[in-house]
Amino acid sequence: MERCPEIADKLMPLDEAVRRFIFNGCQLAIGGFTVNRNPMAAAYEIIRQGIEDIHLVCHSNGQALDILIGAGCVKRLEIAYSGNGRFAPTCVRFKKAIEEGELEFEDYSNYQMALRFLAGALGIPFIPTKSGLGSDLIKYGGFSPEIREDEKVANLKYAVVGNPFSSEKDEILLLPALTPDVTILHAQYVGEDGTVQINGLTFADLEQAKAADTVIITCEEIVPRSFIRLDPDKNSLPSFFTDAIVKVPYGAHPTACFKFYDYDPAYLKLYRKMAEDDNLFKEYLDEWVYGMSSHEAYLSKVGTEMLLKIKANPALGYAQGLERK
Amino acid sequence: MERCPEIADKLMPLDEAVRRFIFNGCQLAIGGFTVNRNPMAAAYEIIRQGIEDIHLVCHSNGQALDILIGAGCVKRLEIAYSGNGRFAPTCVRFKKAIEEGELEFEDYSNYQMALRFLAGALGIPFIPTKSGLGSDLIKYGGFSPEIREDEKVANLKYAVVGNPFSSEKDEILLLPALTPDVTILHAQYVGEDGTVQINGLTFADLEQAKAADTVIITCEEIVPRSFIRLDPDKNSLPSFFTDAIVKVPYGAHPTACFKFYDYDPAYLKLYRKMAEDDNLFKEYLDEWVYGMSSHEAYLSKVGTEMLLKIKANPALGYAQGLERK
Amino acid sequence: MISYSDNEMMAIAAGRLINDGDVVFAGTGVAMLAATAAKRIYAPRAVVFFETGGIDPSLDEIPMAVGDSRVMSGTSLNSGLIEAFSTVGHRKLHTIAFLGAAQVDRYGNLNTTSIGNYYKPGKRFSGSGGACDASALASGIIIFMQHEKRRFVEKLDYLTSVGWYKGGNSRQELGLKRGGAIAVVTNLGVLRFHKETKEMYLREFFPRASVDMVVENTGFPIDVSGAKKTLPPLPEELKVLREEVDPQRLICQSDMNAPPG
Amino acid sequence: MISYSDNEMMAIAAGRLINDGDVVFAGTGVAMLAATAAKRIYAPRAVVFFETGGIDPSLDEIPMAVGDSRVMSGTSLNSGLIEAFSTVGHRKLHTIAFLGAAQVDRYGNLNTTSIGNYYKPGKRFSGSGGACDASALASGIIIFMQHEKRRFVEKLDYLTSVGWYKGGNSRQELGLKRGGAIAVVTNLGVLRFHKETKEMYLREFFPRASVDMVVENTGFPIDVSGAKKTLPPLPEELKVLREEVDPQRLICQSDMNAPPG
Repeated sequence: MERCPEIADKLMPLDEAVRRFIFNGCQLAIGGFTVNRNPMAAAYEIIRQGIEDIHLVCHSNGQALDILIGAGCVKRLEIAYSGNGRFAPTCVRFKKAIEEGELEFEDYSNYQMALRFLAGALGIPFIPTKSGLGSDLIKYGGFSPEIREDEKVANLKYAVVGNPFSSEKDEILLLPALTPDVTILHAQYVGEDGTVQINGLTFADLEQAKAADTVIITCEEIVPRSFIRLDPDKNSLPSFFTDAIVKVPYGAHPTACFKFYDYDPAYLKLYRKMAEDDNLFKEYLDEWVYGMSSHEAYLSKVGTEMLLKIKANPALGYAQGLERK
Repeated sequence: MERCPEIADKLMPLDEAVRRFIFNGCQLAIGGFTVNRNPMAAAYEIIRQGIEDIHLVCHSNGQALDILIGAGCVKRLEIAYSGNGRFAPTCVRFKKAIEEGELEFEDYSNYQMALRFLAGALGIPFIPTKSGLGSDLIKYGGFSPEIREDEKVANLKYAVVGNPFSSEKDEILLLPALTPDVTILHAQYVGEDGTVQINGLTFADLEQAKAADTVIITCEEIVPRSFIRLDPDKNSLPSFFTDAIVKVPYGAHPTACFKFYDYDPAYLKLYRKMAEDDNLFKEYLDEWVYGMSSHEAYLSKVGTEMLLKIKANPALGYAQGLERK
Repeated sequence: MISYSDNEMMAIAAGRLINDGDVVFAGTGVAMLAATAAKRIYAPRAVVFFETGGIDPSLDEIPMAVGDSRVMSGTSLNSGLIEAFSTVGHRKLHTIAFLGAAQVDRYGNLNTTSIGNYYKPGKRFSGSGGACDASALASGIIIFMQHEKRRFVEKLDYLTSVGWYKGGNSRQELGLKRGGAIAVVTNLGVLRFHKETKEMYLREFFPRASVDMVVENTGFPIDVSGAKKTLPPLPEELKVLREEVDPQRLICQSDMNAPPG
Repeated sequence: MISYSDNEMMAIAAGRLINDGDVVFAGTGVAMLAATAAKRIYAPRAVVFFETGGIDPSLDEIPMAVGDSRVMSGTSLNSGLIEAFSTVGHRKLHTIAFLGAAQVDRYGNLNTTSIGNYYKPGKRFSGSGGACDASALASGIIIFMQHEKRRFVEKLDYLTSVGWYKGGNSRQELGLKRGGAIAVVTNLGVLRFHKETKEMYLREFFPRASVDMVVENTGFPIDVSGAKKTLPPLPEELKVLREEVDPQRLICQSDMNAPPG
């Protein structure tokens, strides 16, 4: 780490980043989407450190969302979608937690959540949209009036207002901005100058990062300044938005990281099976999360054979011909 | 052009693109910023075709803005900034037109205009900001009530409203969206599949394009599908937003086109000098615009020597050591 | 006679509804088969894109989720959610969204949220995701369903996504200026909506199904008076589906996979 | 004694106001000299960026406009206006904007729009550009001016950009929760603002200027009671300015260039 004087105070091990920046009751946003680029290593570390009462604000964060809920770290949830594609049409621990009344939750849509992060990133208090008019997303607020007094919860789920720029009747929804305490993203590259580069789709990662007070980036590689500055049109975030940079190869496993590795279908199936049963899920957590001293130990347990199977063809970005049934 | 079946109906010569899509009285947005990537060849063609009564919506479009105003094509203007850096702290023909009362105009700021294009791109009727509170940008509307009845002009310049998500007094400006009839951008590359790639800063080009009914792209090169799809993270616009694609090398001259050529300081100085005097400006237009049958003829007149001087070093993106005093 | 799966019939029937030049917003599973098949067979100038931001990927392998890296590969452009949803709603594009649901009502409104009391539901699903947005903003939606009485209901337990709302002009009166439900494609047939009332009716039943099966499996009275039998999958349609769209047979060979619930 | 130009003195005086870690929003001309000099001399961890979207360019040659290709070269990131202005206003960053103006009043409010009647002005300038935005959203602004009576006025002809508005808490009461004018740097000295009243006062006069020159050239009464003479440019400051920041001497060698008006 001494090679990077520009980011010396931001480079740190994962356990330190979680210890310094994630706190009980924090409002947390995580990057990625369903089976892609979830900051899984960070999620595992949050569970290991026993962080509680998290207020999670999500669009479609599949795997990380589900395991954080399953491990009991989450108290409150604003969510658009909890599914993992074919591996779990509805995330299993999420589903159980809702059905058993264990979560404070409120439903939005993906665009609504993305727009709320955008509003936070732009520093504006709300943003309008037509999406949601007539739906039960508006009709049913999930949070109680007491919860709405929390400073990180908007006092209204939505406001419906007339468009002052229209001479005809034109109603529109206003969505309150989101400004998470912390956002965690998993990126492919961080430069020695602190520049973050995400390859492939960015989902709502950049809006989530810019909306947050604190940003933790886990990444596959720390790369030289000369590499990250070769084509700045491809870069995603300048250094001044990030507070912690952590090198964690395979840090998104079992979700995919475009150009580096694919999702791990066997692991996701195992997870789903164990998540279906409370006792099995405890075993799963003991075996795969609490029992692991580090992400390196976890990867050893995943095993070289699987890591090679899911290794992405860099020209395609995924593992061609991977057994996915 | 037969090599590009995917975009066969969009590829056309510049005069045809202007004839088909630019009309008297249209609301027009142009890409670029002050001395960079202004769609100058398109502006010259608009002047040659004698298009009138344009309603120009601009953030900081220096050179194209000034020549369109100078040639009498513009009737109405929404503007944040009219300057050309060191070459014209205030654009000369713009300045004269305002001082002589020849334009209907209204002032905004750069962020406000960019946000208005963003709102148009998002398909929302307005967007909030704090920028402008207390300023005369709010106090003085430029347009008369009659002009405000035009369907392309918002009925209000701004609305100041209370933030419904705040329990304290919190006033905020709402800015009306812009949805131009036509946006013209000059890009470095268009792929044979219609994908547009802009290199370097994108200013508000992408928001301007997505906000518009019709989009004309002039570009330096039409490139093979294999080239434009090599790294889709760098691309700027998919094909379905564009209506006309025109190959015009040096189509931004005398403004710069990152990685291709720099601005032309001699030309900009000549322009400024001639623009200062009404008669000289007429001569300028006759010589450099009306007198040119095409952009190729114009470039011949600029001359090989200057085109070589301003040729960008591709590693830097500009012409190193260019005489700019 | 060629054998084919329900998913294949559904993908083909839905694909036939796509017109050249449409911009198609695809989900996963059968929706993705249908979108891709449509482009390769019926509408070569259609563009397929995903809510995650991937536009026109090469789709050499079929993605298992809209967040799959396969939707980022060989694209025209990789962007994000904001760009994707503003594209769905873009006034100059004719955008068609393929969606699945746990429940649909006679006006094509959808539930992908929960069954029972919203606050403590008997069954919880994944939630809106992009469904509410696509339903509100696209030029039209095409819905994939398992044809079962508990899914075709008089009243949704939760209205996640607005189709024709309460019928007639009620969708427009909400402020949704375009869009609405074009069709529901099920394992039994294709249902459309009456022009004026916006009520669902049976337009086609699949060769292996019948009008009676549709009536029995629909939880509200349904007009079947004009229903016709669907043309079975053609050999060339199946060939494209199996050899180009889903060569690994991940979706083709099974029945409809992964409907919420 | 080393000779130096007004622009050099101004750039150095302004650069000395930048703290390490500041995120500096630079304009053109002297503002760009000051921002770049600050980073190379006083605040190596400061980041210079431009309203056009270029962040931390290498600036091997000095840009002539914020739209110059030189602000896109060797950057950390090339983005656009939306990203740049949302960065200016970002609550977690300490952002300082360098701005020029045609007129300033005692509260650091700026006019870059016009002189005379707004609708048919005696003199029209370029307009706000990003000045209104940076003044509203940044943690603070530093203003460059030619020190002339017609520019330091009792009342602006047009208030383009809000500094301390009407003084006291009036800026906060507008809803602008941070920011305000930090200093005005002129060819005569450095002016700051009183903590409570937010009225302008003379803090430093340059070695070639005097308190009297400031009073004579200011169009409103100004407190000069605590003014001290500025430390002249140090050899190492001039060396960096001339050899690293502006090796072509495009701005260093002249007096202040391109003030609006």
